[in-house]
Amino acid sequence: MSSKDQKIFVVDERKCDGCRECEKACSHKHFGVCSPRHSRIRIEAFGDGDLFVPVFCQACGDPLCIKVCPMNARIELANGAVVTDEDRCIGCRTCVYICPVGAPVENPVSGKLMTCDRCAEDEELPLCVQACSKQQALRFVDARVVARTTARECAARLKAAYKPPKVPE
Amino acid sequence: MPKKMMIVDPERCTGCRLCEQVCSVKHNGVSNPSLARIHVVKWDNEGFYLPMRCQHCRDAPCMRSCPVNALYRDEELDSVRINHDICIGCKMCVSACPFGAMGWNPKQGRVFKCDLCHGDPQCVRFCDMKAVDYVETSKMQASRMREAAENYAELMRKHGR
Amino acid sequence: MALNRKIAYIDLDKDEIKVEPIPREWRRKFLGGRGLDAYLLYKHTPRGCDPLGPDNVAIISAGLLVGTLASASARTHVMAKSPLTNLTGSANMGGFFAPEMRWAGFDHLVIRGRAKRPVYLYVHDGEIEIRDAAKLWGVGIYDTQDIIRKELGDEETQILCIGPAGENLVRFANVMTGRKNAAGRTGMGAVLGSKNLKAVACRGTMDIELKYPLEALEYNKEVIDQVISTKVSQIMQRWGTGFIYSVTNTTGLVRTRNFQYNQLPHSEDIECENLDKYSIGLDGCFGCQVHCRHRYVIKEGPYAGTYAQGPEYTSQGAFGAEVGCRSMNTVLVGNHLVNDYGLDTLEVGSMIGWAMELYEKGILTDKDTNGLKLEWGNDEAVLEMVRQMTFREGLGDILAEGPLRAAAKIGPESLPYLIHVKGMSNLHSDERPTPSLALNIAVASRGADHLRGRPAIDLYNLPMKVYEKVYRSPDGYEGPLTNSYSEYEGKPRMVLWQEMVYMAVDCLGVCKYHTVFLSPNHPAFKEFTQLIRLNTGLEFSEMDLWNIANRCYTIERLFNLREGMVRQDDWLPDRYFDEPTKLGLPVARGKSIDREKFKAMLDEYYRLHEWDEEGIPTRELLERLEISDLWPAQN
Amino acid sequence: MKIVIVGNGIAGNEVAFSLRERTPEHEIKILSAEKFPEYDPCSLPYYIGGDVPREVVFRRSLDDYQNKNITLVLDSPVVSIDPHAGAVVTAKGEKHFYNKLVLAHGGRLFIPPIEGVDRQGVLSCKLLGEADKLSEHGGSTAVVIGSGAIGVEAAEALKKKGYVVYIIELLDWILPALFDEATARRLEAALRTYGIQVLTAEKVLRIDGDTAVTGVVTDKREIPCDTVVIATGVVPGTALAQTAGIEVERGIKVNSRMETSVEGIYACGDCVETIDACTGEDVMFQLKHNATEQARIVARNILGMNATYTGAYAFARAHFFDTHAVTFGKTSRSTACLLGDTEVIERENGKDYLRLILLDGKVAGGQAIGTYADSIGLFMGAMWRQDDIKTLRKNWVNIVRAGSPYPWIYRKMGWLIGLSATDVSSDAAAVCQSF
Repeated sequence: MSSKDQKIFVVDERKCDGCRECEKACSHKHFGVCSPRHSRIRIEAFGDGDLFVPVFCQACGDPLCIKVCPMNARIELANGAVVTDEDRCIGCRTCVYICPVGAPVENPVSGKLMTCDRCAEDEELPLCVQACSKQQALRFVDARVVARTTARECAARLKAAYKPPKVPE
Repeated sequence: MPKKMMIVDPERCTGCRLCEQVCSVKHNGVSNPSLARIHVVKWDNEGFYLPMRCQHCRDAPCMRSCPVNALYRDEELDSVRINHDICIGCKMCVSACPFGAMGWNPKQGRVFKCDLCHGDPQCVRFCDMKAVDYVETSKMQASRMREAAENYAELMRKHGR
Repeated sequence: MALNRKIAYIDLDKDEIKVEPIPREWRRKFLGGRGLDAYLLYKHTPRGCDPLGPDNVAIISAGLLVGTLASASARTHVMAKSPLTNLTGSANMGGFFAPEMRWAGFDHLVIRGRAKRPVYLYVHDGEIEIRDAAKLWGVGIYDTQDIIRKELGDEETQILCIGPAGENLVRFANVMTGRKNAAGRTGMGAVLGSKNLKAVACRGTMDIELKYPLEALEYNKEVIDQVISTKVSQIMQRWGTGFIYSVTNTTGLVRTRNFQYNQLPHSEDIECENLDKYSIGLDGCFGCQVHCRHRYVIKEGPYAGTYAQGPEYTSQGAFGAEVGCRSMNTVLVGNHLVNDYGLDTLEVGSMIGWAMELYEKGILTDKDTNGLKLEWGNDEAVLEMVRQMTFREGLGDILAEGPLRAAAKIGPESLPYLIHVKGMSNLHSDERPTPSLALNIAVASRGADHLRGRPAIDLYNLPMKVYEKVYRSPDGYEGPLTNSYSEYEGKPRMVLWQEMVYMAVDCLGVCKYHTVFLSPNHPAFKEFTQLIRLNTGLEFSEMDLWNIANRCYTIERLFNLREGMVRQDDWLPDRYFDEPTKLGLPVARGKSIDREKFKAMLDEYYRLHEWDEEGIPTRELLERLEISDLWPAQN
Repeated sequence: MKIVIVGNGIAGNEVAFSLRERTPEHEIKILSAEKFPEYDPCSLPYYIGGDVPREVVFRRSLDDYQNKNITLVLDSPVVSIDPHAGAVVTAKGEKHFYNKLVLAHGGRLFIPPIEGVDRQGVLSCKLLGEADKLSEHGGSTAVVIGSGAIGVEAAEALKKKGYVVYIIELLDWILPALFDEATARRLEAALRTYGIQVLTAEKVLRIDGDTAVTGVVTDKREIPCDTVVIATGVVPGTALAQTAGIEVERGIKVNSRMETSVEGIYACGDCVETIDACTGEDVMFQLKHNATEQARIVARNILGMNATYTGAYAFARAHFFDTHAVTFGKTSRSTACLLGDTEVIERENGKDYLRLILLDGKVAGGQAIGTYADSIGLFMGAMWRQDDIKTLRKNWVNIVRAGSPYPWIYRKMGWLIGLSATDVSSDAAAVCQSF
């Protein structure tokens, strides 16, 4: 198992500014065009730009889409990604409906569904994550350190509360 | 059963991370702090150590974000727990938890979190400094007040009022 | 399994890294940690190699139980041929490096050669990278760690590194991790410095599988309870090791003004109780409930506001009694400086104390010191000398060469004032009233040293049955034992027993405060067998452990013999025999070591070890220990 | 241990392969009534319609069984069980002994008692053998009797093959078990736009023809046709269980560990009656995901891991041409008889339609067509979590404020049920401009 297999996506909505660079990167990598319709990750925008959420396949450990797909087209890759086998998919969208976030996206070329493949073999980091390197809203981190990293961020915020300025004697 | 809660006191923490180790051994049978449900966040260049663990929030973001309700409140211990039979491993809770209390175990393909060791938290048991403690909720406030009062009294004595 | 950790052979000349599993046979014979290091050192260094040359190997290791549920299983051991003594170089330290190295998949890193430019190693989850460290060169150990963590983007990375002292090949430079954890003795930092190796960074998330995890958890609790139920642990939990200073200074067991006195009167300021003013809490190594040191902030002077850890008992001696200073601030600043520079605090204190006595006697003059008044109690001069030694300026450049080499440069008239064994300075304790401790420092395999076999509990004058229980196990020793520390009889056995138990804990990677060191009620062989069984599944009897410890200790002895050590090196400076103590309680006053009795003690010690009268292990012993192939040395 | 599994469907295979995933031990044997390795009945309409080639319906090949050391006995329907001897008997008279038996033989097609159902050209598409026949059948006009999911899918498939297609539904609207009238009417309209004749509230009286079908007679009209597809639902197979004295109601009764009333005999899949995961009522949802889940529970319990089944859930989609619809949980009709305040939230936007059924403020079920369907997962989550929509409305100000601790899914749900339409800018055109 390479270290990439142990990685998971972590989203911090607070950091997303809706720049959609991730969508561009994704569509460009897989279709050679920059178009949100061709992207497997999409940004949901709420309010007057006060909340942007990157929505994409969570690659569940026990994916519901695999269980409900009538064509058995949803498959788990060795790197943990859950993707659609286009030879089997008939575009019935069952995977979209069962998905807690409605992640699968229709492939505008074939009409079949598609989800994040983590830029499978050829990229060091998924391109959307690379595109988000400035905002860091989207990170692709080792699963083993994710909790610790979040804990550290939170602890940094709490530190001030716990550590009152020193009272001079 | 009296309701108890976990508290941390960074002033007492010596940063030894024994809590992390015993946690991973208790739950996973291996020594590996990255599988621990408690993390001592350390600032080595300030000497400030803050153990971070699940707060068992009343209105828990992890529970709110779980699409299959695999996270539930155990009323007996007043804790937030996972039902692994239901969990689909979508990791939404990992992103949702602001405290970093949700971990992901890639080997098992499931999330993990503090379960208070069914009422006998091992981190508390092994922490002789009681930097993490599991105390009765009703006594908690009183003891913190007493501490504050003592500090205040100390200051008064020192500065001769 | 806890046993599946690897050994990596790293050749900095060729940028080659070879990773191999550790044969089960080695575990049976050497366990791991210091024991296996000793074997590797013996095998991988050519006889007579230059300690600061590429042929010397630096071995960084974690013991067998590191990272497992053995309380305080946190020790990193560093081994190489010592540039200070040209004999066994060995030092270990606590902190968090060793467990992290095991979570990253490695037990031993065997490093040889010399990198062409400054490098550091990044060890993570089974992989090792050699990375550029040009920008780290010349940086103190605090900042080195911060910079590496930032560069790797992981705050949890544990880093072992050398400071400017190691880079400048100060022969008593440390290898450090964290704020104050120092593999402090025998100049291991200089060895890394000579290899252009600034640091080793570790980050691991691999499981250490335990054989019987839940039983181990319960047993660990028992052991912790056993350890912290003793008075001495409770005192250390509150005051740190500093409490020893108050006790020994009151008795008159503290080497003061180099070796002129054995007590520093009116030194209340540097007693541990005073630390409360500076302390912001205590600090523990991985998994340890004894947390024997303070986190403190310096309050006055140019270093005000600096955060550091410690000071240990040794720093109180080094920046207190030995140099005649009575200021806690000096102790704190000195402690901070030696840590940041990566210097051995003991050696620093001894060297400055020695220089001060030479200055007092007129052997060193203002010309030698560039006008620095090396007078007793001159705080500024002490701190200035620390800096000079690190950066090898003026007199510091000479002192940085260590006792014997410095004496050679200053002149033979300085030799009588040198307190050293085998070229390494002694701790600031005064052993004249205590023959057992004196024997320990005379025979310790890495020079004058208290952590090789000091029977510290001998000082307690406990009931005989306590000593009998401890010192007659596990091999059923039937010779004499005495419970008065001023006696000579039975002491060789105590030293030998302590050597074995310290070797065992060093092989396991457990802290000495968790074995019979400061308390007779701490865990020893019996508890170790359980800890090993529950954590790793390896079954050893107490006698097995004893034999392993004996085997490993014998290898260290063989290494020393191979590198030219002779019986005369197991001896004390003349002042121990010729100058009776002047101060202290009646039990400590007017004492000196009796030459004849000491010689008899040494003979007895050799006999107990099954060494011949020249201190060479007998053929029978080597064969019984299955290491007869190592001697006589071939390479 | 000898484990015998009756039935080579989704459930039976899932039991066998999950067992094998966990242990290399134990003898595992699957007794199949059919002649094929595992295939997916859900995919048959798409094979018939020519969307996919035939090989795609198979989930496994015979080699897979061999590689995993699972014995597959084909063409051996089991006729009886002798729990005392620990053996099952096949139609050929062979005895297979077991230590643990799993009944996963599913259900059989319900054949309505209509005159002429045995005519040539009366077909179905539940089994692969039948589907093969239907696929090869060269007709031109087809009547699909029954408008469940299979019926609608079969109609679509036949339409694609060029048939003139009629769907006849006895009840008032199509997909009656899954959808409420409001939704179903929209789907009916959509079906009609594709040229499928939908006849509801109509009863088939008989099927005409000497040997081959020539027409269908209903209570309202006569339809000349050469093909009839029976899609009137599936009834659980309970007869086999009764030979062992296993307690049976509508389906085989099982406890929470998926064990039947006879020790050592488990059951899962379409043949069992279980509880609804949300309401705890006894239900029969003959759906693939439930079969999979139940089968895994069986496998774990056989290995003594003591797993409990939390219940089945209703989730189904209806999809034909480019119309997509989905339903979950309860329909208005099934909540009508329950105590509590019911509320229906309806949203409509062109062809898109959303219908949520609330019971005491909590989501009990929902249906959607078109783009609303894509977000239905959020409401299913709300149903599982028992989120109170009343609270959502009350807290809406907090939920939409910047820096709200509520996960974004609440905002989206609020928007979807019309709390503040301006809050989400999903206008794709606006999005494209940003590039």
